[in-house]
Amino acid sequence: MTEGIADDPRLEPSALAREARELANTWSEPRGFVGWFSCVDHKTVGVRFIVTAFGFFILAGLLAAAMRLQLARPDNTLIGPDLYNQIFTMHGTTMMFLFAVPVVLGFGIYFVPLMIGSRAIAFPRLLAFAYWMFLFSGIFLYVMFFLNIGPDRGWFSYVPLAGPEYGIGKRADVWAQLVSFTETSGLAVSVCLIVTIFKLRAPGMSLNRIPLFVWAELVTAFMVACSMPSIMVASGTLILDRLVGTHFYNHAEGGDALLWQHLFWFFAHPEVYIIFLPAQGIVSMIIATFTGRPVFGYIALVLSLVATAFIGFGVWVHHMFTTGLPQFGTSFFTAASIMIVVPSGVQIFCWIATLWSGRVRFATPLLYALGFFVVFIMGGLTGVMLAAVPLDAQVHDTFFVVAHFHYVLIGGSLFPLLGGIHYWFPKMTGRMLSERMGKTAFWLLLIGFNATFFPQHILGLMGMPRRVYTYPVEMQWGALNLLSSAGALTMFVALSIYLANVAISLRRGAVAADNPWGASTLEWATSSPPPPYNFVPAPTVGGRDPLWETRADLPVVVGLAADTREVLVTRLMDAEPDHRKEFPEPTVWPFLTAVAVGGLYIGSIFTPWAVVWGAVPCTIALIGWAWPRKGNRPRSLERQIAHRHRTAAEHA
Amino acid sequence: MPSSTSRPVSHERWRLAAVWAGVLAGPLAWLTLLEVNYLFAYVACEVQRTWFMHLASAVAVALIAASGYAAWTASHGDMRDEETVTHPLSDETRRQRSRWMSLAGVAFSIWFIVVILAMEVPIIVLRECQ
Amino acid sequence: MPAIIQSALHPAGPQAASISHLWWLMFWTCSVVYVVVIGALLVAIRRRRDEGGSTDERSLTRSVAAATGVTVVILFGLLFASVATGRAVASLGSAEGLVIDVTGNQWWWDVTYENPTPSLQVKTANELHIPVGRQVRIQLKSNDVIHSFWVPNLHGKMDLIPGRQTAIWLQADTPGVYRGQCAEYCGLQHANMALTVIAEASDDFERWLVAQRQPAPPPASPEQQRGLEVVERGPCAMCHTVVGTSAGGRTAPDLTHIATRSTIAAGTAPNTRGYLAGWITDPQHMKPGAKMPSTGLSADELQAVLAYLETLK
Amino acid sequence: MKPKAIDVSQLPMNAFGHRSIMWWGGASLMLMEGAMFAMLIVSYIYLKGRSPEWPPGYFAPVLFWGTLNTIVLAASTIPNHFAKAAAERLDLRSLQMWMCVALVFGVAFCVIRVFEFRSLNVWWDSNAYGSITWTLLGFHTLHLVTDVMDSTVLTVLLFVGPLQESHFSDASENALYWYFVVIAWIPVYAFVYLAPRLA
Repeated sequence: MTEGIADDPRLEPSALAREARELANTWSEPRGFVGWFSCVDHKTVGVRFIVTAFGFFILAGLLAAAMRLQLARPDNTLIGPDLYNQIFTMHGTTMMFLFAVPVVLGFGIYFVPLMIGSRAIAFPRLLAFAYWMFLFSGIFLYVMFFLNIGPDRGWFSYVPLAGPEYGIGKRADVWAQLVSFTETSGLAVSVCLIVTIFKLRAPGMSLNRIPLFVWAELVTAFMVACSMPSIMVASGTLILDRLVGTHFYNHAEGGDALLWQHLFWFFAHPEVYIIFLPAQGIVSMIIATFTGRPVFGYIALVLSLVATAFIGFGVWVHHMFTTGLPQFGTSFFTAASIMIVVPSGVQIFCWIATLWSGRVRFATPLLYALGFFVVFIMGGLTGVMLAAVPLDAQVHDTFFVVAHFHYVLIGGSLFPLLGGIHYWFPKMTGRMLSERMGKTAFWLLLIGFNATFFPQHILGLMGMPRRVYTYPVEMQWGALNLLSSAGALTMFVALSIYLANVAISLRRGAVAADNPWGASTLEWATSSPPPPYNFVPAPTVGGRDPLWETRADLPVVVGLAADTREVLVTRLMDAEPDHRKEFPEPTVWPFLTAVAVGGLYIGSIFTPWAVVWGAVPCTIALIGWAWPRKGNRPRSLERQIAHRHRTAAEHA
Repeated sequence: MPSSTSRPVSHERWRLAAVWAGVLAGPLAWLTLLEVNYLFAYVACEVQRTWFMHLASAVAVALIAASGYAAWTASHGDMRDEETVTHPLSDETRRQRSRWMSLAGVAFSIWFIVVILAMEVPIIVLRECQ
Repeated sequence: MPAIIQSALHPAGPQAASISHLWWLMFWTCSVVYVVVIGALLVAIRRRRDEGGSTDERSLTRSVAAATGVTVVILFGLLFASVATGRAVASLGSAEGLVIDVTGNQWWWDVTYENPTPSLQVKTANELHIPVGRQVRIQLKSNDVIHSFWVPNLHGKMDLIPGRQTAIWLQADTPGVYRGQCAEYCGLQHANMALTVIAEASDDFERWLVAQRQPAPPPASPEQQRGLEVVERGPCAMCHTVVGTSAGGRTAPDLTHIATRSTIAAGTAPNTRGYLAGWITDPQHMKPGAKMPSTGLSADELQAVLAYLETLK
Repeated sequence: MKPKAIDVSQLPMNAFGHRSIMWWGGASLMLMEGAMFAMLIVSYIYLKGRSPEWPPGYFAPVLFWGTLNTIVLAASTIPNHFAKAAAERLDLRSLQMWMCVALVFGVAFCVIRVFEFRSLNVWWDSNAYGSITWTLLGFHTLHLVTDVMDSTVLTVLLFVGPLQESHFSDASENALYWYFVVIAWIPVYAFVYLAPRLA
């Protein structure tokens, strides 16, 4: 690697324009019907993840509306217990597995490569496979639901209720295989993100200069990698119990119902942070941009993310405080669950300090960030209460908990995500969202949200348990439930306005500049929407906020081939250029592999032999995926090896 | 490309190990201690003693403190999160990253010691078999 | 309809009282924290930048560090309060305590008052009588799936887990009727799995216990006699027990003293003749999914059974 | 002033070890698979702790086949080592040969695995002990079979396919993954074969 002089001929405007044309040709996605299934561009796949996830969000939201209708008054008979149980299970399962995780990963897929100045995401074919698995999982779940075999054992599927003896029919199997689907997808995405962030950063982006959103996605990807194996084991053993008669959860044969709870919550509590941390990253980006200053306390914010992730793996037992485990042992989890508040507190203090010392601009994205404070802090404080063993014994599995985690998840994740869409919509589509509609939707959502969920705290303390399809009039829970349902209606209106804003602005929104908000990170250094190759020339960075810093003497990267999909690979710690890697072309094989694996998963609900027969198409598809295509490689192996030996000799 | 190996390679390796130890020792020691304490809780009920739980905490704290100290010395006590615009491939980029990681290691060590102290509260307050 | 008390905020026993003290401590602490933080946020976004809006990073660092320190101190305080409350709540328990076995079933509670002499044991369902001021040990088991025993006015909840035995100590300080409800999702009729706890003076409790030990009184009228025959020969006896008769089924609530209970079908409806008739005729209408099948009794069989059941005091 | 250029056109097109993205992909995969093995082993310990006797009601598995397989697996690291070294030297001939030798070991291991299942002395649906034993062994077998298939495809590719330099790093990563399968076997062996004898 050599560093050139300022007037390198490759940096002449005409040369750059030529390179851009050639790159566009190399990196563009195939068109047509087959092309649609072959796409491997992280931006296209990222948008697909986000849009599909919001599709499921709408479905799950409608289910929530149905529940609020049923609970609006006592002794209601609108929805019977069988359907109601399916609805609340579908709502939770969809929101957790088909909305929250895919959408936060989707934002990472789209923006991480842009923010770190890379041409592409690592393992783009694996990413495409992950998307198809995710899409098939959702279609599978909702087809089953409309066939009246939607899961009805709760998103937690406790045994023995979901076991072979009490979970008759195929409903619990549908849930377990849905989990296998989505976890396969999540694990694949996490590999892509981890490797991208470790190895594809622009030169100069050492660990201490990674944008906070990227840090959040990195920490999240690691949490996915460490927690999802647990639910894979759980759902796998549940399927085995149901399908081939193993006894993991059958106490009569030495199994144990609490083993399920341990395995499930070892995944499901970190899952909450998987949903929450990327949203924290979004808040950091928005606050920096709309105060016009670097976020205060970068290191504290990074450490908070990492600390939350680690402590998040040491709190799962707080979901099991009422199972009769000895209090002496469970109290350590109380300590951890209370201490995990500190990193979140540090983040909030740092953001307030940023707002304090910056020049605040009240655009819609910032409003969502402020709404995040108002809502999420309340959820965090009720979380402290739930960490206390005795208090949890009272409010566990009541509407108090429902209120708590909606404050945490909607406040901590949905508000930042909606703000993030307002923030990045111009980058993704080239058009601005309407501020007026955006602000209207925000205020309605904030009011509707609090009207829906605040009364549920009180309901929980008044003794209303979760997951009940009705309640007697004498309990006097009617008024607060009615208020809650009215709030849900308001939220429905708010989200409809939000969606209308997106639909209208997509066609008629003001055209966006490259950096309409004056932000500091690299995704704003390219055009809106970005070209398929992301950057030309590829950038380097000299600090944390590259677009706010003097860039005159910062070099750029030249020498990446434009006629093949070359990507610069850098080193882990300080992102020094290391080697170039040729990235794969678009291909339909990931789609076919997802079809084969999906067929195996679905078939195995009905017969264990599906694993054997289904392995054949899976193998064929994987071979097709891995087999190199002849003729499209410009360099022969001999030339590459000769080149290698030559450079080795030069070094010596 | 400016190169930077004024110090011997082995020293650089030691520095790298020290900063990573500072960052990772806290969380890993704490997670281990959590599991150990959870198991010890059953033992404590059987023998009606808790001293070994305090001992385990003390060992974890000592381990974390040592790693934090290593991270501190790795950058000669110069721990700043000071950001100046540098050339991407310069020594200064690397130095800033190294200082930053030392600071992270020290801060993390202190923080996880606090978490371990929080876990002492139930050991002190609760009776062995509750 | 009279209001029913089922609330964690109206403690009627020492444990619920300790927990509600903890709740109010946490409530006020968290409220203050919330107001302070949101206040700081509002000031941060509204303050005028031009007058003294110096952005001294050092003072910001000090403020953030101080806020973090205060947070840690508050959290240690709450942690201590939580663990201390836990210790207080768990320190109930004595050898003289009354022992009651409660077994969870889809979707009703099987209740047994333990006694070393088997004939002095009392079986009932969905209703607990306990003496005021005396410690009670509730031993919890499940016959099918996980349930959770929760009477918020007295204590927090405790799960009933198949293959495991859990227990909870209770004590009621004020006489009264406290409703409880299953708090772990247990299938179709999770919503209708309530139980009633009647805390009464010691004498009343003893009287009740003695009465419950009696077998069912013999039928006094021909209609009641016919009712007993239907119960014994019809479908009822396959699942229900009436002590003193040949009805000895074990998979459904014991009916020996059904007329003394205030509700039927685990709190689904009040125990009145009309509801009872509806329940016996078509249980799936009142409680869809319940394990009780439609009995297919004729109208006069039904009247006879009702007449008999009303005598089971 | 125009920016200076960092010219990367002379950088190599491939790298081995932790410099390569394939290595990190493999490492992430091993982290996840390792976590799954860990979860199964934790489940084993948990179920063992719930049972008054272990193995409950059945004889411990016969040691012979499992121990034989351990020896085969240990021996397989030798061709694996040479295959990895050959790949990193870009020595195609040597790589082809050692991949074939390693494959023979892999296939032998799979065949002996059948006898292992037959000598467990318990069925998966006998009780929870049988379930976890079969699942643990089955999960390791799954890794074994997929890695053998993966190696087969790669070996065939090395002989007939349009070859690229990146296939050498694929071979290197493949060898690394085989090490993972070998290392994962040690705790699996300990729990399947030794744990029932210790109790």
